[in-house]
Amino acid sequence: MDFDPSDEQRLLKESVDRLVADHYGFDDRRRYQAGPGGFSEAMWARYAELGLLGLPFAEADGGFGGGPVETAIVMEAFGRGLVLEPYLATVVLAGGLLRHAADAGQKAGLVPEIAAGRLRLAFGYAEPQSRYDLFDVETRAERVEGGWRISGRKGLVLHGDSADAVIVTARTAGDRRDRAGIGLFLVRADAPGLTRQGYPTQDGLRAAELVLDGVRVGGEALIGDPGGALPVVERVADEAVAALCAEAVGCFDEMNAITLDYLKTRQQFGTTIGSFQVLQHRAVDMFVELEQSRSMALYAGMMADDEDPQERARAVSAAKVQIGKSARAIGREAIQLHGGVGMTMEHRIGHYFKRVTMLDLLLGDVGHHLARLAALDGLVREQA
Amino acid sequence: MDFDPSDEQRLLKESVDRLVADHYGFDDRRRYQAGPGGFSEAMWARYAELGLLGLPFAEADGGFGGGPVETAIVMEAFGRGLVLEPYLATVVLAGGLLRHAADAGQKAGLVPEIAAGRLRLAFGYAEPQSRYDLFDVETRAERVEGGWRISGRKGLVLHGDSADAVIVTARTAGDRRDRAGIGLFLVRADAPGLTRQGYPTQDGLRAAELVLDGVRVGGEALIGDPGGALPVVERVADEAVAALCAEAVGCFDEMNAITLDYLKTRQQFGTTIGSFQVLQHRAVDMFVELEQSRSMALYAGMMADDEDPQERARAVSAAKVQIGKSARAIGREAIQLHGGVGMTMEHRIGHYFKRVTMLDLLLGDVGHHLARLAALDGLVREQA
Amino acid sequence: MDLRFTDDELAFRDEVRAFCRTALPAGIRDKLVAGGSPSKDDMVRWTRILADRGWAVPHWPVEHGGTGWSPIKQYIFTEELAQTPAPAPLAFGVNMVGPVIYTFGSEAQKRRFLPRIVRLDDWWCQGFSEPGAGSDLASLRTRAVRDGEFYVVNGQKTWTTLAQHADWIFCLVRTDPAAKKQAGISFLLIDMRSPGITVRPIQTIDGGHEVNEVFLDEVRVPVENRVGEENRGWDYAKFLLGNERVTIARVGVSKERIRRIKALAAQQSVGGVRLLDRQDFREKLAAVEVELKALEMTQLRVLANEAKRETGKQDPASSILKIKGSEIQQATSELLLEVVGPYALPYQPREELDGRNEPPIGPDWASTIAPSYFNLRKVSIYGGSNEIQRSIIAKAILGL
Amino acid sequence: MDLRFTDDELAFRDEVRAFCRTALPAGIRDKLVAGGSPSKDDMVRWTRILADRGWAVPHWPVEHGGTGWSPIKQYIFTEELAQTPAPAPLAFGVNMVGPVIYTFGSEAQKRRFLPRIVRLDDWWCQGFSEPGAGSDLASLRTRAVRDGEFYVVNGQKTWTTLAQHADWIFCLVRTDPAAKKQAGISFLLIDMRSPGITVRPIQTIDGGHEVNEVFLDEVRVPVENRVGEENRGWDYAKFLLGNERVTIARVGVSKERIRRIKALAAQQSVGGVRLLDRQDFREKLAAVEVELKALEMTQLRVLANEAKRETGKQDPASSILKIKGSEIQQATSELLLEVVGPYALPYQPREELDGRNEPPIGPDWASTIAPSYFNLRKVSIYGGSNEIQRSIIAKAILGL
Repeated sequence: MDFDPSDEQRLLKESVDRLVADHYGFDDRRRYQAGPGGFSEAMWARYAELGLLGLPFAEADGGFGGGPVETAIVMEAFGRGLVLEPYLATVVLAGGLLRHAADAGQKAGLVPEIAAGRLRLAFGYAEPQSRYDLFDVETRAERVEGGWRISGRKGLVLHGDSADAVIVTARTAGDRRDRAGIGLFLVRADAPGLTRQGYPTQDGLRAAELVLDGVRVGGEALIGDPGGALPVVERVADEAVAALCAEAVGCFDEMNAITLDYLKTRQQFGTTIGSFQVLQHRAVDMFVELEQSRSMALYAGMMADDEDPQERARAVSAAKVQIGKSARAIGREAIQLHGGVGMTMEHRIGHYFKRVTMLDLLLGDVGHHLARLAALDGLVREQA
Repeated sequence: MDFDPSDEQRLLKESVDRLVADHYGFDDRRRYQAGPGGFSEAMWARYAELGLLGLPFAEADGGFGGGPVETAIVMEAFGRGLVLEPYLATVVLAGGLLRHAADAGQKAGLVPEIAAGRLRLAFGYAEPQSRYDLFDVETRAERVEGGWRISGRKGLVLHGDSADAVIVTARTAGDRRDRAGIGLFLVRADAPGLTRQGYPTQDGLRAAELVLDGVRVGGEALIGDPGGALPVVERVADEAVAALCAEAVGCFDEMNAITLDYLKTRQQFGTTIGSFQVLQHRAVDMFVELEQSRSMALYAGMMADDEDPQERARAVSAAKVQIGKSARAIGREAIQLHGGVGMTMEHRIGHYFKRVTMLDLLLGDVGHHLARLAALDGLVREQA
Repeated sequence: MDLRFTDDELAFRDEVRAFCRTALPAGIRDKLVAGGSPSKDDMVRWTRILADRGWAVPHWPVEHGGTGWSPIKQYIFTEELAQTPAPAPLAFGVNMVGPVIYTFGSEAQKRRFLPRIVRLDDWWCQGFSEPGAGSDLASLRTRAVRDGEFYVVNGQKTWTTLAQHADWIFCLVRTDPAAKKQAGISFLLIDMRSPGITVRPIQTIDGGHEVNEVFLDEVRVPVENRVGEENRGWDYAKFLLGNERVTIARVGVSKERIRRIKALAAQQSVGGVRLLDRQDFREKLAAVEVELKALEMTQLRVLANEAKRETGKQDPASSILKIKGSEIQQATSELLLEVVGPYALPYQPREELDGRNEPPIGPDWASTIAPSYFNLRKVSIYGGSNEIQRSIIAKAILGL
Repeated sequence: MDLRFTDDELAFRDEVRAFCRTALPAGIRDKLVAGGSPSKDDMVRWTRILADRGWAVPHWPVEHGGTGWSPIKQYIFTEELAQTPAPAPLAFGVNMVGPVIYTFGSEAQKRRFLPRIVRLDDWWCQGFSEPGAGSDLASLRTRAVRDGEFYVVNGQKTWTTLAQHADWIFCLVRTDPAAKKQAGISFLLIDMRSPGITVRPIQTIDGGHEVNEVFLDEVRVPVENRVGEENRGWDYAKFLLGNERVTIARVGVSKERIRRIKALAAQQSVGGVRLLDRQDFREKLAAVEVELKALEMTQLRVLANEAKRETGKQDPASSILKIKGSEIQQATSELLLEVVGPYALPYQPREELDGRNEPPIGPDWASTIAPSYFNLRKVSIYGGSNEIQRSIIAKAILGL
């Protein structure tokens, strides 16, 4: 057991942290947000230069061979800066599908494009009725001459409005809530029959609703097993949850720093409010939540590439539970300790509050993951 | 709506409060506890003199016609003094069964004896396997020549070891968890075939396990409908829960007073510990719990004699949930604020802590009553 | 002691309920059911409907338009409004400055202002908080300097709710800079059309525009618009803040929200089961209902004792209403977030939705859930934060 | 960064696990499984089994009997003991006074005391707290006055755990009454058989006898039994209290208790359903497991960084271990209370049960549940209350 980052990891961390510190101030972010797609093309190009966009892909495929630890380093820094770019959508989600399910030809065609910043992807895993159940898929893909025809709706597709292509789950067999019969298909943004309705999300990012009305794709659009994609989808979702946990830790860290700064400077009753014991202990409770979350994000990162899907699921769900609860607790205290000013768009803290509240709702909230963990008999089991 | 006590109620409260204040000091209680039966015969006689033992019975039956409000006044005072005598067992539980189910002859024979302090009863409603389910009855009563023969086990019979007679639930028909087929039978303490194993409880009171091995009772031992007693049992249990809620409020009130006194006198770091803001706010949280519990005890008292069993159950279960949660919260803070001294038998606070912890386990804990309330669709429903 | 509503009280409740259901314009009700806020026009329209019925200012003295209802009936009225749901009367006039004027104001002030509050002819807002004076309100720095028959006011107020609609603002201003904190403050009524007043909107994290900054630059206020004595304004402010107990707990609002949670949870399927049928969700909800019932009973205890207390002396239990009331409101908003699930994510401001033809993203009730969760953070901050409330209880009631 | 146990660490864990299972006498294990405490004889017996294996004082320097294990291995060892469950080594000797002696003691003290701690030949207890010096430990008043080659000690200690078994007590005493609080304190080792020492049991609310008052009346202590310098005792005490981080979180104990909860909940039927199968219970339990896993990872982070820090400097995260560790222990005891249900009610002290022939009241595992719940209130009080811990973090880490 070794908690020390390697030299490469340290270097990665330093460069991402510096990038965010230098280019993701409050006003920068507001500017990026107003741009097309709701993020910064320039930053995206910088990520490509730094090698972040190819980070988790195998070197043989044109990537840098990073693992969950490297992804977590990036995501934590991005959390600290409330980064807007579609890194999760392109690299972690869609990239994860490619890593685990695409064939060599697909990887050769797509990974270098992603790594170079020329291709942005999204992943349509949810549908209007599915809530957090990844297997709840009504969208259907029928085999037709030369490929597939896909019809259905995909909801809450993160950065689905700006993506060059979207990978969607679609049912090739079985009924709506069957675990078998689900395939993955790459749909180009300009495919006839695809309608995208983009919108901002509560936390200032973007998502889209997709309607696929008899969209035709070629045989090469199928990624992996046409009826057996669910294990890959679940694996990628778990990896993404681990990444979100790291992002949340970055947010929490910054929220604590901002709040501590406020406590040390805001004057009321002739003294800084941080001199009041009750507020001091609240700040301690926030700190405890941060450190417990940091521990669980590390744990999720360590287990996210575990080959045993149940062990992986337990660890990742446990981490998401911790993160979701800490998001409530830290968010509540951070706003409360700021008072009214924390409720305004003019202060940074509220933006973090909104982001961490929404992080809880991505890929399963506390209730969902607690139920999943409980169904797997929890973390403490009989000793061998 | 009128929260003012009547003159009679005020008088009752004054006299019970005074009795407890004068005769239930810490050392008095310890002395009573060491006596036979684990309580004070002298106090029992005083309760009789004051009219407390006949309080809830109809005047026609030899009582004083009090209702849930009067019972609550007594129980709150008893809570304040951590009173040991079998008032709940004799007057509220067994007395309640007599009030609601006994025939005129039975009442005429028993109520005046109870009121005079010459007869103490207990109620065996639980069995080793039944947890909090009042309908879970394995004990069987068979009709025999001249009466009934009863066999089975009764557990956790409050003050069952010192009672002159015990009313037990026994099954005259049906299977273990059927709601129908349950009757009530009065069994004298000296009945052949009855074995009682008495023991102290965690909170310093007494209870007993009973074994009934072919106990024969006459036809007059049957109280009410031989197969339809469950509604009466549930009603009496609800009345008893309301009474326990009032007792808990008495305990909480005293716990808050004791803790406040400690905060104002205990010196550390050159000042009274009550000057620390964190401890002040903890004391406020205790106060809030107390007042919310007081409100719910009033509500339970108001609803305990409601004729609609569902409305009654909702209110009583809601109150027990509040009381149980407040018991945890107030108990935790009271001990914590006292520090080590709160953990000792030499200080009053620990005895209250144990009593309120056990109150949660009597007639259904928080989990049980929350589930019962949830099954009844909660308190807020569609408006008429 | 009889804790049930009397037959008279029950009949009154039914009368109010029936009135609200028929008299409230459907459009306003629908907006509130969907979690939206009433517009200025909605408020004016509804207030005048109530005024025509004689119910616009129930708790005021009868001579000024009040009803003479018992505190319990006033409570029933307020709760029925909330559960309809109908807009509550605009607090700044009806609950805040109105009582200050009829208690401490001059006869001229009463004649001039009170009737216009009753019919919402004047929209009032509150000028208490300042950027440097939040929890520590008495440290406020807005100055009023006497100049003949005028005060000249300079300073800045903040968190001024709905100032964008306001005709008048009641302000705490410092008239004696030499006096100790609370001692040099006066209570002024200021016409919002006065030269020198600028209102700047504050956008809040729910995307709404509810609060504002109000800048006062050499604003001339006639001395006749000072309420009561000079430098006694802190007393009037304390009186005003102490009057909140009838409504601060928001029991009716929370009841209405719990009904909404139940209705929506019955439509949501989670893991193949109706959310409302999941044991864990049912129990979580029931636990909040228990807290709310306890709060309601505490509120009723406070009100029942109201008549018996000296004016200005608070029932100890009343201090609980703010703390528990805000906690329960926030808890219900968390439950709603759990009910809506992932479709809380899209940001769709009400105004945009109302103005377009496309259907909303996700269920049509989903768009207000997250903003409402964000917005309700305020209830444990405003009106004296819950920390301030706890310190008040510790000192005033527990003697710590 | 590789957060998994290495193969070497896994092999070590298996070795410890196998050893504990075979070497621990079954009677001791059974007692602990049932929620009981080891007797003095049990402790001595088990300590000597460990000592024979060379594992009695793993974290000590090798020259004094330590193992040279990495902090991670020490952690694994401690956790495996807890999960067996086997008694933890007696902390007062092994974790408290032992390290003080080998770090600050004289050579003679090392030779005399350390080997006897390893084999539990001497049972040590701790004389820090006093009736007037709890959270404010530095206000202690027990005095030691120099009289030639002796100190004459007068005063009273309290909360002295297992003093009834003790051969020696290590005490903080005031040697310079004129100095400021912390500055005039010395650290003395006192033979419990010294004339003038009286031990008075304190009965705790769980019915047990774990703690005591210790009265010191003109007790003569040789100056050679002072550790380190006169008036420097506070430094040694701080060192001692800072050493607790390996075990304070009690992760293994809580894991064992969670396994027990699951085993017992599988036997209990609630409302006709196995308690372990009820969704609400499962989720409540899973929530505690999440907190425990987070604590374990936090603990491992602290330990992994241990080697890199200067001696005496704490990792910020270590301050969390006490707070969360105690909260989780208390949470598991609440869950056990929920599992046992009404049969927590009978009061059946272990000693009485052991001595009689009749079966216990209720399930045979039920009798320790409520006492354990009562007893565990102590973990948020002792060793610096959780309030003190929070104030330390606020000051030392957050700079407030």
